[in-house]
This record gives sequence, structure tokens and C-alpha cells, in this order.
Amino acid sequence: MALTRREFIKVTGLGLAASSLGMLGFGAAGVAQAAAVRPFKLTHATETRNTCTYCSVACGILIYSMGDRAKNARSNIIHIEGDPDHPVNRGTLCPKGTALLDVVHAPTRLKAPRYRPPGGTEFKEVSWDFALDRIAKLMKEDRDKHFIARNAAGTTVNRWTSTGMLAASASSNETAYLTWKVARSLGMVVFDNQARV
Amino acid sequence: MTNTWQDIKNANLVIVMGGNAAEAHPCGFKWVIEAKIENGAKLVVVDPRFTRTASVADYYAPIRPGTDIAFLSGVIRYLLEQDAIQHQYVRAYTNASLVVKEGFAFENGLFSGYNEETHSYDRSSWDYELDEQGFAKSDDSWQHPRCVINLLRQHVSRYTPETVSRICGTPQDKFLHICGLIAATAAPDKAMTSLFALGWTQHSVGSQNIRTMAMIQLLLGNIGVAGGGMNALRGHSNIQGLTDVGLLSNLMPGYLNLPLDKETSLDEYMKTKQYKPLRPGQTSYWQNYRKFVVSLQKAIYGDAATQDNNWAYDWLPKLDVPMYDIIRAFEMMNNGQLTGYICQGFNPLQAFPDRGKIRRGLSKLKFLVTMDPLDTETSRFWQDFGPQNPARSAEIQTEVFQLPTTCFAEENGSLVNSARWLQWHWKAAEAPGEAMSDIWIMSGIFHRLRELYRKEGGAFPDPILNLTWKYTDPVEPDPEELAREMNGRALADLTDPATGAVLTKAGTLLDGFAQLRDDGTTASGCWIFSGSFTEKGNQMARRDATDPREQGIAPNWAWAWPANRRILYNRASADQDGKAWNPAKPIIEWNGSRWEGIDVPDYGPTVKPSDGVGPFIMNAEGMGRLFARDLMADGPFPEHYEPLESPVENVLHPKVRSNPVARVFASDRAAFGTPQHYPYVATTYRLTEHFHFWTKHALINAILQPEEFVEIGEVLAKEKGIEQGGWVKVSSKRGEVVCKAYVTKRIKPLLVDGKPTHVIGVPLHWGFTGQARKGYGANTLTPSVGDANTQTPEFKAFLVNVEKTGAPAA
Amino acid sequence: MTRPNNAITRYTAANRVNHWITALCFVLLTLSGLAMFHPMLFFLSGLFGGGQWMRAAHPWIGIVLMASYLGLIIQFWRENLVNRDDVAWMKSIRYVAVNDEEHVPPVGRNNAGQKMVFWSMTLLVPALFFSGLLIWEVYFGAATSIPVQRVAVLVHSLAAIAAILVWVVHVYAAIWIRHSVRAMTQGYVTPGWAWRHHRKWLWELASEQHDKAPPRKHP
Amino acid sequence: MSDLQSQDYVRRSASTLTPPSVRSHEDEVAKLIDVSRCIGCKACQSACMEWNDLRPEVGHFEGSYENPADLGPSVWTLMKFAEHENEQGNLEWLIRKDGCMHCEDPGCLKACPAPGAIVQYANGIVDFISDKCIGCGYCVKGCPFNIPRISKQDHKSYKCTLCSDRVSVGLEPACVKACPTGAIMFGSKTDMKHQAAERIEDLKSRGFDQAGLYDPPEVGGTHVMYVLHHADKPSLYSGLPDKPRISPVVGAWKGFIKPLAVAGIALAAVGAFFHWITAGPNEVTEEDEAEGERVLREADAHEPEKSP
Repeated sequence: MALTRREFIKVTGLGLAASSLGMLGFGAAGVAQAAAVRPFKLTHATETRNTCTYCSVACGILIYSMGDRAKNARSNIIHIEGDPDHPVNRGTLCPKGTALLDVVHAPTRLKAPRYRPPGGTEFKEVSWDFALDRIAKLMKEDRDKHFIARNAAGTTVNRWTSTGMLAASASSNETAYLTWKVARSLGMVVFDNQARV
Repeated sequence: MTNTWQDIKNANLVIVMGGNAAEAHPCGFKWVIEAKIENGAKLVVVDPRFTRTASVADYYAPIRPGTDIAFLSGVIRYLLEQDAIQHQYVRAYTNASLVVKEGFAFENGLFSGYNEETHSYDRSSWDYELDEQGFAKSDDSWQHPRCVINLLRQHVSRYTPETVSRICGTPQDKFLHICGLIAATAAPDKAMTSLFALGWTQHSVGSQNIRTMAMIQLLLGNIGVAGGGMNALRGHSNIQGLTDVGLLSNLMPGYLNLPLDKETSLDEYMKTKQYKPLRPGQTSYWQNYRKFVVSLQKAIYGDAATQDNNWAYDWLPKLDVPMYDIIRAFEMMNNGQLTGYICQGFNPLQAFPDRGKIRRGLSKLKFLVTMDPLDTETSRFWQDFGPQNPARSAEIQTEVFQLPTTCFAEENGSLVNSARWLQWHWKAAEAPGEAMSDIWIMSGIFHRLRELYRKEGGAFPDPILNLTWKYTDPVEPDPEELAREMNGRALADLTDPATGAVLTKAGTLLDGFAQLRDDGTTASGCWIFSGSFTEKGNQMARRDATDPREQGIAPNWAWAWPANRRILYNRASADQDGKAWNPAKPIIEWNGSRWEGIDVPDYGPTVKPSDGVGPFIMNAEGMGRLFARDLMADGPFPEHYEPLESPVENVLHPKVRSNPVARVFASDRAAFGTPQHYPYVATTYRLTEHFHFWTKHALINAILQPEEFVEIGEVLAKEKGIEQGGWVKVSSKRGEVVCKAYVTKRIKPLLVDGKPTHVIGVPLHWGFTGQARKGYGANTLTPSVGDANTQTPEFKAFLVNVEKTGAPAA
Repeated sequence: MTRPNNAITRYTAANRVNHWITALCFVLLTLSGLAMFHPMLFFLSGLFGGGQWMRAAHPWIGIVLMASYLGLIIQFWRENLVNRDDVAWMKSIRYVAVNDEEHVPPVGRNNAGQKMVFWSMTLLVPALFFSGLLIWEVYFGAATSIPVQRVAVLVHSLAAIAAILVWVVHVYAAIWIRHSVRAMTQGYVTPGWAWRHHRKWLWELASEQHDKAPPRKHP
Repeated sequence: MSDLQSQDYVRRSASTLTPPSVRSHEDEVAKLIDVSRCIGCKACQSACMEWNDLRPEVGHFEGSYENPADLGPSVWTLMKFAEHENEQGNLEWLIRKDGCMHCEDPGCLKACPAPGAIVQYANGIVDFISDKCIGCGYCVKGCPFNIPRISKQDHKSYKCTLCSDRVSVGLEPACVKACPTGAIMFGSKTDMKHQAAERIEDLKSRGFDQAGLYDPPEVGGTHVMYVLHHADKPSLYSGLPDKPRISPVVGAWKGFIKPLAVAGIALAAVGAFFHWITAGPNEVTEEDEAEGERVLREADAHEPEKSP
């Protein structure tokens, strides 16, 4: 097939509708392809290289999104498949990796901060400022109250044991590093990740 | 992993034990298939269940959960008996010849130095006998009764095939067949690779499980060579990175330890770190420890870290206990010792042992913050979801913040894979709604706190106020900037101490950790990542897949720590003269003046073979350790201990049944069941269709495995009248799960100490949020027990009962 | 409706309505069935608004046909019971074929040919109906196994072909025997028609006039 | 018509047209499924759903790893699992990816009554063209492998397209690309047979004496082939037909009966016509009328009171 319909139109500069093209007997290939085979959906999608978020085989993936990143277009991910160049997965993906699209677009993806007051039975949406201000306040209250500057023996220990944190195991090294800096600067020691589970 | 994923294809024998590579890491497992097809390799699987890995294996043997050490010790005994070890390698590269101190002993299941009150060992006797210069004594003739190889021989002598079979339930003929296959790889040009994962780690003897196989690999000369190694198939996409960057209670970036209470000053701290060589002329690379620590402090506190304030040593929190790991955290929570808890991309209600305890703990918090792209169970622990989460909202006083974050497709950054590769990824789209990156959220919390401390003062604000935050966009620092900070840069012109010539100009990004200094002239946030983002650009974003000799190295694809080295201990791939053990697959070889090959040498590049420097340069003796010295909490040699919940006595030493130093809190011990009430051995695992508790949110995966079930052998099912696909109630002392039964031929009763023992398989993927059907979660059943060294929960062997039941009301 | 004075009622209004419902269904089913049977005839699907509509309509029309034909069975089964005259009629079929009815023994209300049409349809319509149900994908696609459906589809098409052949004979006979069509459209025949084709029936009618409704009553 | 030329159709259902045959040199494609490398991970299923935008309902656990429970209008491929104990008493878990075999002689296409609803391209792919499908379900009956399924929503038949949209732009099908262990391969049929031969040799060396290729000649070979360790007993693999063939019932129906019946009907009509021409209509004569009237009159005479 020398030309797709789209290219044919581009090349000849004719703004003909598909049906008239067919009637004129032109560009049969493209017309027939559209008529029979499902149109290839990635023709002009934007391709972004990424790494699968699940296990640490760390398969290379190609994320295809709609929109060419023009100002007025909001990119929407339409398909994800394996990166054939990647030396480990060589384009393959497991059943989780092939379904990454469904986790990106999961109906249970969170879209706004939510808050549940003590004894509450429902979440309610709140602003980021409300959430972060309140969290910072609660943290400071607890830190100021329970921070251990010296242990019983009088040694400087500067630790905070009464608020803990679990760090994400799928976040980037850069996120991890920033998180480490913040947590340790606060003196936090109840600090762990998913390495064991 | 010591080796790369692709390197697996160079193996002659692949043993999958303590893992289920085909299901948990299908795309990595392709290299096993490749080894079979291209290299004629055999695949051996040892697992309680006939898994999907077993379905493509050349040989499969069943084993009772929690008895791997007995099996592997039996293999060591077989290798030593048959003299099927790679002698040259063992003599030159392991501590087989070194002489152990007098006073070291092993009797009735306990090593010397046990303290019954503290449930711990005084490990001072677990070391080498030193000579006058402080070097370990050696007996190359292996005549000395206390040289390591002889102690080992003696230690494993009890693990005869009969005993192994009695403990593990593995038929003797199958055990011996596998021993034979393993022994064949003792040939210098043959390699076995060991692929394992949580099937080994999630035991009260997890670390020792792995150690036992590592010892086998050392005896066979399979460490450091192509197609060999100990390959831990890590779980999450960046769990390696999180560990590398030190997001564990006792770590700092680059495997530096967080100080302990007793280490009152930097010098005191350094005393136990900068290991002196234990053999003449050894590298003992940790001697550079101080450089890494000082550079880290400079990265974090910048100008505020000075020689005068000991590089802000006091600003680091000190530990009073070895670890504030998750089991301890939830124990503290249950005891009312925790006020707040932040779960960043983490779902402990599903992931941690003894779900009831987790729920009770969270209910006692004042506040809980979750940061996740998905609606996790943890963030809704307070909500009533019926029997799967019977919470009484009104009684729970915890304030809960559910913060929406971006996911992988919506951010830039690097991840470290199992083979230690740092790979950069790019953002493809904006996050939905108001979701924000973790970097933005952590910055937001930090800035607010800093502002509060600035305004109001409060407990020890110094480290908070002085934390470096010189980012172009302080609200949401660019990942590239953070990556550069971790890589490190020169803070002043770095000069050659001998000539005074400027080697590196101030402000330049470092090429590697060899440039780090302990005088405050360099900063590096994570020394092992040094070299990942240099003046040449982002090395993690490299995409040259060229693979010399197609040996599975691909040295220019992304970047691997340390120093872009792809195969750890690769010096051991060559003999004492620097020639490859396997001439067909050399990694590095001595060319007369330097080490050359397809990988970066894990060794001084110009250190002559004749210098006798051992290949294991991080170890003080430069050797691989068949005897672990005092570095393991539960013994320098591995020993079989029963799981904390076990159906049988320990046939080796009935008085010491399970690991004497395993992590068990008193309240958790009270929640252990006995075989009388809970007669069956259960083990938890993942299915290939799901990834933990995430993919149940993805519709396709929910379709592929929609509903919770347990796997039960046909014999037990018949005994209990359980039908295929029928409903069962599985209970442990801690809780019960009502789900469907998969009656299968793939689990057969094992003959353990003369008694048939049934194993029940409990996949762990279902919860009460997402697209799949609601489930109770395997952790409803599991005990809160930690491995003696890492505190990893014992998910892989515990006791349950199972009964037929009716369908629950819809 | 105009009709001659000497008209004899052959089919009542109920008879005719029932027949033509059946006939209409049969034609529609034949058209749609043949369209699905042979690609040469697929163009007929156009009559039904395309293949999908045709496929959807065919079984429903089939149900109407079955119900309708049941009505015909109820109304006509008695007069189609076979008797000795039918044998005689069949023996002289060659005279029938050449319109030489003087050499054909007299027959009653229906001759053997008509009875054969009736009874073959009585056999074929239910066969078509039940085999049709088995291959009615929308509702019964999963009710039986595929091998059973394969047999059903074979039975359905063989029965349909047989039915169409019978129908061809039926229709041609109606055209050939002049004024038969009128019997089924307007309901009456002339005494001459009855005399020529169904003499015994005419005699019966004549003799029955003692106790029954006169044959010339308005149908 | 343009369909026929451009797409290099070699077969077209219910077609009265002869597909153009001069372009006879196109390489046939094939998918090779090596069950001995398959780990049953369902990446193929997942990739198929993702690429083709299919999402069947979330089902239930049904007593095995097979999910969804069956192929369906939105389940075009399905892993089937069989726990088999061999003669040595060892367990073998025989896992097979089920789906359209893309027969060289496709039973579905033979059975299909809708012109152009099922086509076979010169590269061997058998494809369903939805807008022409009438939903009759004949393809279901025609298929020797029990593959096509009719949708309850739109009453059209669906099955694996071998990702004809990907293949037409030079890519491999989605399942092939995803397969982590390379158990699914794609290429020219010649290459795939060659690859299969190598695999069979390896399997034989590992003790599977009966290893072989499943490319059943009864349907003219298939464009989806299996390497089986037990090629002597394909039915061990969750009922893969030992000798698949288009059912003789369907063969009869779509074979000789079709022309015979049409000819028969036409003949009957023509026969009738000639009868009309030769014997002519059977008219009632004046004499008949007179005789008829006479009979009635005589009857009337017996009952004069009833006469009008």
C-alpha cells in the first residue's frame, strides 16, 4: 500500500471526503483499509518513554497519548505498550504491564484531597491548603510535644518517635530523596518502606 | 540482583526456589526461557506448590513452607561429601581457610553466646582467630579443625537426605536428583543462577535462607560469573531505589547506617564503620565511609554542616533500638505510642501481617495521612465495608487525609530496577483532577512546617531551618535538580593532594564517588548514585542498547550503581591469574596492565592479580563468607528452625524449635495458633494477573482474576468435602477468610516426619476498594513475626484451619 | 364483493384470512431464508432493510407462521384425511397433468395433490419451527451444543427447500387450475368448477342441502 | 469492489465475486504458540483487551485460573489450563492460549451467508467485517474450533482479528508483542514452521518424544499454530481438537445442498412454466358449468321450500 488515505489527501491537496474518493476509484487502498480493517489508532499519537510502575524488572514502556502537546490540547493517554528497544523486556509486558492503561484511568483514581474528621462516616473534599495546613499543624503539635532531644543518659539523640511514615516504593529516587530529607530533618525514625512486603 | 536480568540467559542451571519468577516477574523470566533455548539450560523449581514457573521447569520438587534451610544445608552436605565444589575458587575467594576463634560453638540448636532473657546472642565468639597484626589466621591445608570449611562440614553433617526429606517432605529421590544437577555446576565453566524473592525473605529465618544459597553459590564458584549470582527478584518498581536512598528506619542514603544512641560523636560513629582489612593488602572499601557521610551531610545541610559542628552530626536522629520497622511501628500504634502516620503510596491495611492488629492500630492514631493515586483500603480503614472491613466509624477518632498523587505516567524521574539500573522516565500527561506529585506534597508540608517553626519556634528547629532547599522552584523542585544533588558536585576546587593540580573545578558535577572527600569540599546526596548525572548529562536517560557479544550487559543503557557496574563481584569471574573461569563468557580479564572487559571492574582497575587482593572488596577479608562472623543476628551458619507457627517439632533440636532471636512481641506471641486447632500449613503469594493491591483497581486485571480464593490439594478437599469452586472458611488464630476454593492437583500432601502435611495456598490480592470483587485479604490470617535480621514478616509459613461453608449472603 | 348467483362457498372468510397470513409469512420467510441460504439471493435482504433486520425478523415471522399454520391445521385437517379416492386419483395422475379430467375419478373437497401439500406442510412447518428455534442465536444460542445446532441448521435448510418445492407446486396448481385463486381470495367457486375438479364434493354439497346451510349462501 | 483489489482478499464469505488472484506472491503470516514456553501469565489476554478496547464483565472465580470463563464477543483470546498427570505420575500443567486459528480453509467463512462479512486476506488472516455481519451465528456452527461468539448487544459475531489493524501497518499482533517468554511468535508461515522445527527438536531432547507442530491439514493448515509437547494428543490441552475439520453437516449444508436446492427450486418453477406452455390452464368449460348447475338444481328440487 503506497499511500494511506490521509497521505493521499495531503499529497494531492484535495479535501475530498472518503466516500467520493471511493466513487472516483482513487486511493482504493486507504478507503478499503478504512472500510475493512480497523484504522490504526496510533498514527499520530504522541509517544512518551517511561518505565512500568509495577515490579522491578522495570520494563521499558511507550505511552501513547492523544494530542500533540499543543497549548489547547490536553494530553490523554490512550494506549501503553512495551518498548522494543529496552534490553530487558524487548517490547514484551506482563498482564499487569499490558493493562497499565486501566490503572492510569482507574475509576478509583483520586482527584481531589479528601478529609475525614474524627468519628466521621464519610470523606469530604477539601482544598489542598486546608489539608496541608492541618497536617503541618498536627505534625508540629506532636513533634513539639514528643520530640526527644536527649535520652535518659543525657546523650543528644534528637529523634521524633511519635509520628511515623511509610515511603512509597513506586515513587522515583528523586521523590524518595526529597522525602528522606524532610523526614530526617524532622528527626523522624519510625520510617520505613515496602522492602519487606 | 548481583547480575542483570538478561545475564540469566548465560546460566547452565536455573534454580527457582523461594520465589515464583514466572508469575511475579514474567518479563524477567523470559531470560530463563532464553537460557533453556539458547544455552540448553535446565530449570529446577522447588516450591510448596506446582506453580506456573514449575509448569515450564525441567524438574520440580515440592517442599514444606519454611524448611528451605534444611533442604539447602542438605545440598551443601552433598556437595562437600561428593567433593563437588570449585576448589580453586573456594580456596582463593572464600573464607573457607580462615580459622574461627576458640569459643565458637553450636549445640542443641543454639550458637555460643545466647542470652535467654533478651532473646539475643552475644556474638563476640563468632569471629576469626586473629594474629598479632590483627589479621585473620588461615590454614590453606584445611587441616585445622576450626577452619571454616571444617566447621561447615561438621555443621551440615546432620542434614542427610533422610533428615532433609523428614523435615521438608521432599521425596529423597527428588532431593538427590536436584543435588546432582546443582553439583554439575561446580565445573569452572558452568554456572547456576539462583532466582528468589519473598518466598525466602518472608520467614523468621529469611536472611539465612538466602545466605544458605549464597554459600552454595560460593562453593560452586558461581558468584561474580556470567549466568551465576544470587538474584533477588525485587518487588516494587523502585523498592531497590527506596532502599538505596535509605528510606528505612536505620539507614541513610547509600547504605550508610543511621547513628545509634551510643555513637555520641561522628568519630565514635566511624569507629564501627571504617573496617580495617582482616587480611593483608585487602581493599576493604568501607574505609571510605567517612567521605560518604560528610558528603551526604554537605548535600543535606550545605553550609550549615561544618567541620566545627561535626558536619551537623547531631542533627541526625539517633536510634535507641536497632530498627523502627513496620512491625514495631504497629506495635507502638497499638500501644498508643504513635500520634500520626503518613502512608505515601502504601497500603498497610492490606500489606502488613495480622490485619486486625493493623486496623486497631490505625484506629488509635490521632491522624493518618495517605498519599496515593488510588483509593486505598488504608485510607478507608475507618469505614464499614461489611465483613471485609467491619469498622465502627463513629468510634474511630482518627483524622484522615486522603491526598491524591500523580502516577508514573504523570511525572519525570528515575527508578532503580532489580539489577540496580537507574532508568529515567518522562511524563506523558497531566494528572487527573487536582492530583499533585509527591514532591509537591512533601515540599508543601515541609514549607508549612518550616514557616511554623520560623514563626513560633518549637522543639529543636535547627535541622528544619537549615535543610538545603536551593531549588529553582522551591514549591515543586525539578526531579533533575534532585538527581544532580544526589549525584553530587564539588563545592571547592578539588586538587590532587600530591601535585596540587586542580582535578575538578568547584561547582562541577562529580563523575563518581571516587572523587568524594571527607573535608567538606564535596557534596553528594547518595554516594552510590554518584556518576548518574554528570557534566555529560543525565546518564540514567541513556538509551544505547548495544550489548557486546550479546552477553546481557548493555553497558550504555541507562546507568547502574555502583559506577555503572552491571555484575557485582565480577573480579570473581576470573581466576587468580586474571583469566576467565569460563573462556566463552568472560566479563573482565587482566590484560597485563589493567582489567578489561565488557563490564566495569568491581576491583581496582590496575590492581595486579598477583597482589592477592580478594574479589569481594567491600568485605574486610576480601573474601566471600561461608562463615558470616558476627554480621547475622541468628548465627554465622544457617540452621533450620521451624516457622513460629509450625505443625511439627524441630527434629534436629526439639528444645529450640524456632528461631530463638526472631522478632516477636509478647502480644503477637499470644496470637499464635497450635497444630491441634490449626492443622494445616498456609503460605501466601501473588498471582501473575495482579500486582499486590493495585491492579484490582485496573479493570483488565480485575477481569483476569476477579475474586478471592484459596488453593487446596485434592486429597485434603476430599477429606473435608470441599468442592471445586465451593465456599470455604479459612481461619487462623488471628482471623478468618471466607472465599472460594480452588481444588487442585498442584498441591499434594507432603510426608513430614512420617505424617501427611497439607499446604493451603492463599493468594493475597483482594480487598474492598477497586474493580475486583470484595475480599478479606490474606493478611487477615498471617502472624506478626519478624525475621531476626530484617524484621520481614513471616507470611510464607503459618497455621490455619479450613472448613467447608455455605455461600455468604450476597 | 360481487359474485355470481350460482357461486358456491369454498373457503370462509376465516379460512382465507388464515391462509393469507400463512402465505404472506411463508413468502417473507422464503425470501429472507433464501437470502441467507445462497449468496446469489442475498440481495433479497434489501427487502427487509438489510441483513441485520432480515436476520432479526426471520424467526419472529416464523413464529407467526407456526401459529397461523396451526390455525390451518385445525380448520382443514378433517377434509384432508386420506381415503380410497386419493389412491385412484393418484393412479390417474397422468390425466390430471394434461387436464383430461374426464379420465380422472371424481374426488371430494380435496384431491390427493392438495392433501399432499397440506400434510407435507403440516410436517415441514413444525420441523422448520423447531429447528429454527435451535439456531435462533439471540435467545437459544447457548441452549444447545454446537453439533446439535449444526444438525438443526441442516434440517432447517432441507425442510425449507422441501417446503419451497411444495409451495411452488401449490402456487402453480392454483394458477393452473383456473379460478382456484379466486376460491382463496373471494371464497367461492362456480358449480362448474366444483363439477370439474371436485365432483364428489359437489354431490356432497348437493345432498347435504337437506340439513345444512345452502352452498350458495354468501360466504 | 475496491475492497477486493486493495485488501488482497483471497476468500470472501457468501461472495458471488471471484477475488482477484493475480497478486499471488504475498507472504502468508502465522502466529506460532509454543506451549512449552508458555507460563500462562495472560499477558496476551490483557494485551488483546487493551489494544482492541475490550472489557468483558468482571466475573467470578470458577474453580480454575481461567478467567473470563469462556471466549466471548469481547474475549477474543483465553488461556486454558489443564492439570494433567502423565504416565510417570508427574504433574504437567498444560496451558494453552485459545482463540481463532485463522484456518487456511475457514469454516466460519464457508458457513457465513452475508457477503463480505468474513474475509480472508492474502496474508492468511481471517477477519470479520462487522458492518456486514448479520448476526445469524452460522460462523459459530461452521467453526471447527468453537471460536466465534455473537454479541448480545449488537448481534454481531466477534473473534480474534490477528490484529489486522496492526499487521496492516507492519506491526505484530498485540498478544505477540506482549508475550513475556516469547511463547507467541509472529512472522511468515515459512519462518514460523522453521522456528517450530527447532523447538520440537529441543523438546525431543528434553524427553518429549511426541513433541510436534499443530498445523492441522484437515482445515488446510492454520495461521495460528501450536508447538505441543504431546502433539499425539492435542485434546490434552483443554480439548484442542485432535482432528479438526469443518463438520460434514456444515459441509453438506454449504456444499452440495446449496446449489442442488437452488437448482431444484428453479427447476420446479421452470417445469411449471413449461407445463403451462404445454398443457395450459385447466379451465372450467360451459359444459362443466351446466353439469354443476344441474347437480345443484336436482338437489334443490328435493327441497323446493329452500329455493330462493
